[in-house]
Amino acid sequence: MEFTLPENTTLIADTARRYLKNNYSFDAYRQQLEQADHLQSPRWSLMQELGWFGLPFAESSGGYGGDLLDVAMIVRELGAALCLDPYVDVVVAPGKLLEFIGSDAASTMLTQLINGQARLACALYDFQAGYQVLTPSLNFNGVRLSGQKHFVPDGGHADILLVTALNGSELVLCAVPLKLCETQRYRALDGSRMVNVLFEDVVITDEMIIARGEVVEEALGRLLAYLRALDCARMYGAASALYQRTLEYAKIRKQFGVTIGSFQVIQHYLVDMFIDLQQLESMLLMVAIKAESTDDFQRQRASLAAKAYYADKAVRIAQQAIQIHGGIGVTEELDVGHYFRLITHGSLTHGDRAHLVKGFAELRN
Amino acid sequence: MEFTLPENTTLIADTARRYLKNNYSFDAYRQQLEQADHLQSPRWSLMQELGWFGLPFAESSGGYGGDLLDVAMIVRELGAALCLDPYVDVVVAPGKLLEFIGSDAASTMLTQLINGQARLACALYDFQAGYQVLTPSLNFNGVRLSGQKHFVPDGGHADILLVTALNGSELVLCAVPLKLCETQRYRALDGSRMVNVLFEDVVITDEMIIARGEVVEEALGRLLAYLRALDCARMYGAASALYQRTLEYAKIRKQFGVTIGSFQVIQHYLVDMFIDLQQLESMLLMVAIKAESTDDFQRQRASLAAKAYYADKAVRIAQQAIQIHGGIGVTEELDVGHYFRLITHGSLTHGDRAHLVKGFAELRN
Amino acid sequence: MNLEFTREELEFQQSIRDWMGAHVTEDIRRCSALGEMPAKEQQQKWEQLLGKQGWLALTWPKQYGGPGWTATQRYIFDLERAMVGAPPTSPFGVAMVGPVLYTFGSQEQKDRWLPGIVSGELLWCQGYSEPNAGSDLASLKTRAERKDDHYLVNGQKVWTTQAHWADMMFCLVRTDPAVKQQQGISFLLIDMKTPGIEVRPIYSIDGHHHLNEVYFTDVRVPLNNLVGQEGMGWTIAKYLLTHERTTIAGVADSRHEIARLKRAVAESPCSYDKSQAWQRIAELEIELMALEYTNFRTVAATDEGQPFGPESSGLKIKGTEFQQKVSQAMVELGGMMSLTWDNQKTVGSDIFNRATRRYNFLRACTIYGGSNEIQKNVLAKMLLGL
Amino acid sequence: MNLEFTREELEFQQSIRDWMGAHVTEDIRRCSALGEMPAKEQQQKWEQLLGKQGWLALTWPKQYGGPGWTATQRYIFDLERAMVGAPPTSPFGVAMVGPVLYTFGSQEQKDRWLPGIVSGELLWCQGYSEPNAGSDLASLKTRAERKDDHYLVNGQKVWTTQAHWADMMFCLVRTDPAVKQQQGISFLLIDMKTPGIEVRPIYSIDGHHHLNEVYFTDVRVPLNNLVGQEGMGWTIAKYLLTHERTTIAGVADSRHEIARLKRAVAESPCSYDKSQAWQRIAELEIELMALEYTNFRTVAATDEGQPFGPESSGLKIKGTEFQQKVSQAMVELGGMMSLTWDNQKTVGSDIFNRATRRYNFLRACTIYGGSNEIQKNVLAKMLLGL
Repeated sequence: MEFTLPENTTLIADTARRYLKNNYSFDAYRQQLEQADHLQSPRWSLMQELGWFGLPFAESSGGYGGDLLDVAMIVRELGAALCLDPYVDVVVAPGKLLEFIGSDAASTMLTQLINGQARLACALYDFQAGYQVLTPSLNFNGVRLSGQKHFVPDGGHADILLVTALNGSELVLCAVPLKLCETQRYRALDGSRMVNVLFEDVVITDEMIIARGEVVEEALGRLLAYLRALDCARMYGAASALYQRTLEYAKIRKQFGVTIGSFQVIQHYLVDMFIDLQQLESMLLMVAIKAESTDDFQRQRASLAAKAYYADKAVRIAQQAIQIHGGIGVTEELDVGHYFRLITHGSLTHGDRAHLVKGFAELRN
Repeated sequence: MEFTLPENTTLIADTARRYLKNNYSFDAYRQQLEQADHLQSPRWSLMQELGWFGLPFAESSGGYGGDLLDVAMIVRELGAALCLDPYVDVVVAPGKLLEFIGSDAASTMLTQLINGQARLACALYDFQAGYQVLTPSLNFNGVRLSGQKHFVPDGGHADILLVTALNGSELVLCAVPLKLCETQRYRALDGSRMVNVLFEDVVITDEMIIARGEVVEEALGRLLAYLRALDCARMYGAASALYQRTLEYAKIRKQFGVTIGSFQVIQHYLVDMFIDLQQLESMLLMVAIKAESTDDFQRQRASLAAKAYYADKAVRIAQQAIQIHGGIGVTEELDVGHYFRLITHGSLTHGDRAHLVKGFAELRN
Repeated sequence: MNLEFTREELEFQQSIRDWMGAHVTEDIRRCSALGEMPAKEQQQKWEQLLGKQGWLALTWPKQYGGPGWTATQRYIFDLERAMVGAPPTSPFGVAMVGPVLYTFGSQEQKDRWLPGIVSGELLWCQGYSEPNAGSDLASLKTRAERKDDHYLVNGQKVWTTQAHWADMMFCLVRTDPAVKQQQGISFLLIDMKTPGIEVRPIYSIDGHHHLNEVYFTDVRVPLNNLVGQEGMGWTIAKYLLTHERTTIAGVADSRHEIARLKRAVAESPCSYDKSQAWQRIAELEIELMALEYTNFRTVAATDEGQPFGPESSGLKIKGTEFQQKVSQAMVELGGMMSLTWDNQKTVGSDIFNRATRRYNFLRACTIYGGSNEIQKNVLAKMLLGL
Repeated sequence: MNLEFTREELEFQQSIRDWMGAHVTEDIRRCSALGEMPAKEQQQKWEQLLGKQGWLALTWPKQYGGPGWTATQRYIFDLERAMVGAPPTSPFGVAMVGPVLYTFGSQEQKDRWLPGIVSGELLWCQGYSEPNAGSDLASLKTRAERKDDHYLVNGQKVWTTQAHWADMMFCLVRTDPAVKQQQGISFLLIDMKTPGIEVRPIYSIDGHHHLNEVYFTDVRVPLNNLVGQEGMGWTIAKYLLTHERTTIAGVADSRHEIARLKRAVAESPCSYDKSQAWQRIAELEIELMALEYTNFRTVAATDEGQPFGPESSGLKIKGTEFQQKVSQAMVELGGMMSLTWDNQKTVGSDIFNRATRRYNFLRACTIYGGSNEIQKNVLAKMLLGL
């Protein structure tokens, strides 16, 4: 076994860190919080120039053949920098879905995405179906769709939504121009933008249909594992930043004439955070490899376990970071509270803890 | 509201404490651990002389009309003294079951129990049915019983067992002479004696049948609530003794030239124990009143909640008591480990935590 | 032993419930239903309504305007207040500076300030914490220098809740920098309209503005705004900590939150694993029972003239941790419905849509008023006799 | 990055598995199946079997009798050992005194003691703790006075695991009471048959006798049983703490226990709420994964010549807490089946009947070898740089 990152992965991670250091900051984040359209920023084209748009995809699809591990290291840095640029939601998620589908229509669309010509987002959830992506509430009525999709991450930035809907008992994936739908936009807990989408008698033409049936179900299974791994990567970046900041703070903040880091209870809190962070790192490395395994059981097991673990321990680290910071930790001016929200958010996407543990328990081997 | 114990209850508790101080000790306990028959001890008749045999029962049954609260205070003291005399199992449990049944046959037997003429124990469980007392695995075949009862607490001291069995779908309670059955005796986790009982074609005569059907179900429901409250009382006595001992130990045990109680982490551990013990006391007072409420919902809610809470917090106190004591805490010579076992035992009788929480959740109001 | 309210208490409860039903209008209860903090106008409207009824200064002696209720009656009132969804009243006037004034203040001070507190017209804030004096209050640096007929105040306070609403601040200041930490501290009342005071907002992660920084530059405060003697500040502050704490655990509000959580689960779609949710709620309800009965015990003891000592700190620790736990359950049981920043209605249960605001807000409840770690230090001292 | 064993490692694993299958007889595996501690005879039989194979002193350099394995191979060996239900080997000779001897000992000492350790014939115990020196080892008082050709040892050791089995004890003694605590301590080897040694059993709450008190009254120990120089004892003890700790978390045994727990649940009656049980087990398995991959990382780092520092203490803390958690789950999921004192078969699953023994035994695992609180103190120092 070997846990050292491959050289090119280290290079990718270092580049991402340097790029974010030069082009992003807590101030930039706070400005971005107030903006509705992130894709206007020069960073968006910079990301494309850095090759991030093509990185996650096979060379045969026109990508650079990066592994999940490579993408995860970028996403970890995005999390560590609190960066709101919707790389995962507008590039990785829809792109991987298309790649997993692998049909001609999907490949054409993927090429457009990699070139920056198409802006896509995935509309997989609705509140009735909850985390059960295989049984969406949206149903075909003949060739029309009427109903809703919810919680579409950064969906407002897309021109086209990849939408799941049931036709009878068959799951269908279609590409629907956003302008055919009504949308409700809102700011999500991590500061990103979300939309709920209303379909009123939207006619789905044959060209809009990307795939049907089992191939969609399988692709969704692979996509979820992939995205859960990226959720972990993002939370790891944030948790690791929180740990560093809290450790530094404990070394300089004085109370009762001494640094708070000299109190045994605070020391043990920090040690617990350190140990948990070690374990979170192990789980991240594990899931970044296994969540793209071709073995269905391995993939599911890894992604359910890692995210369930994060929903417990990363959340705990975020809570302790605030507790040790005291009053300053709950203010908008400090990044600590923002990381806290990012982690809360990350713990609820693609399955909450109870849902994931239950899924894991049902995966009997 | 008033949380002061009534004067006579305080008197009963004080008497019990004094009695145990004069007649029992950790040495006596360790001797008793090795003995098989506790009822030979002079303490057994002393208990009867103190009026404890009659205390739990209505005056109309020949008892002294004590409340559950009175009995709970005795049992708390028994727990605090680690006393193994099977007062609950051989007097309170079978007596209350008979009283809750209330038929003539039951009353006659109860009078004998109070007078010390009959020695009874309850055989309600078997491992197939688990905690589901209303559906025992023991079945009538005509007038005969063949099968097993398990985990009969202090059953070896009884002449007669109160046995539940199903006749078709009807629950039957019968009084079976122990000598008609084969038994496997063993020492239980708290040091008490348990038996598993084997029935081989035991003929149940009409006189042996105490009651049938709903009246048995109802009586069992009331009994379980009553006994769960006493489980809490016993665990409270033990947890409170553990807290006291641990606090004292932290004040005298020195490491690194100072008492371990001067370490902030140990201080916080002790504070957590103290706070939990406060809450356990509140739950004990609550359940000691409500578990004999005539309101079925109140009774169940209180007894499920209190015991589930104890199975969590009393167990935690016991674990921390050992951790703070260090090596000495895991030796047989010190009482700490014995209290620890008592509490583990108490957390598993009449429902474990998961079972009780589930029961509580299903009690929708 | 008696775990039930008496007949008189039940009648009292009914009368309070009736009054709440008639007087707590939609705009008052709206905030708690939405997980919002009330605006100043709503908060004041509610407090003045209570003040008019004589129900604001609940713990005060009758002579100063208290209703003459027992601790049990006050507890019942708080329960009914929470169950109807009305906000808690602000503690600064009624629970803090008021008792200080009628205990340590001069007759003139009592006459001048108490009536405004009783009626809910005069709003107060608390000037304790400073940037380098959080848990370690005794190291505070804000200076009040005696000059002729006034004190000249210079320095900075922080985490000052509702400073931007308040008419007055009660404040710990250092009047003598020469003596040891605790000894040079005095208790001063400052009119927030005095020139030289600047209030700057602090926005917190629940998206609200309730905290502030307050800067003092050559602020002139009349000498007779000093409570007690110079140097008595620390004694007064400690007195306040021992003052009645029977509602400190927020049990009534936790009960209200659990009721809302149950409603949210009940109205949620069935894709949702409800049996898991009900079990998690059952665990919360069981823990709430332990808190409630411990709280009952402090109330009953107070009515018997034997107020709890360390037990009430324990209640504060458990109660605040429990509030956090309930709010976390609400966020997690809400799943994707909880993913909102702005506390706005998105889809599904309203209660879940707005769950993170309270969750974020409550991160502070184990920090303010002496962090739980500090509370444990103090309790340890009392238990271990160190 | 590569999370799989290489082909060579898989072949190695298969060869170990085959060997275990052929050599681990029922009497060796019986104890772990019953939750018992092995008797001396079983333990020695097992260790001598390994010794004969050259598989006992796994971490040692080849020149002293190690098998020359990588850390990964040692990890694989431990996994297979645990999965087949064979007991862990005693650490005192192989993991503790052996490395001390080949690092600090004289040629004569190496020649005299190492072969018996490698073969599993010579049993050792560790004389560190004393009644008033538990976590605070440096305050130990057992005195070794130099008299002509020997040391005269007087004092008492406690919590001495397997002292009643051991041929030899390695021991920290005070040779110079005049200098500061750590400095006057020396590392001495004592033959347990020397007159003046009395071993008294301590029975622990799992019902076993594995701990002892050891009393020394004028015990004569030859001067050449001193390892290194006088006063080097503390240095040697610290060296031991940094020695390989890749199996310290007991991960292989936890995995084995979870497998047993799953078996017990599977064979339990259906009155039992299995879906709750499987979810609890799922939570344990998820936590085990995090531990295992962290353990893999320490193993891989060791093989790359970069052994983990503080991370391995973290692993010890997590690993021991996890062992306790698994054993508690086993007791609780067993319900009434777990209510046995004597580890005897009563009814239902054997595994549940015997669950409390391990639960009780494992209370000590967060205490011995430096309590987890002490481990955290040490880690905090390294993290905070204090």
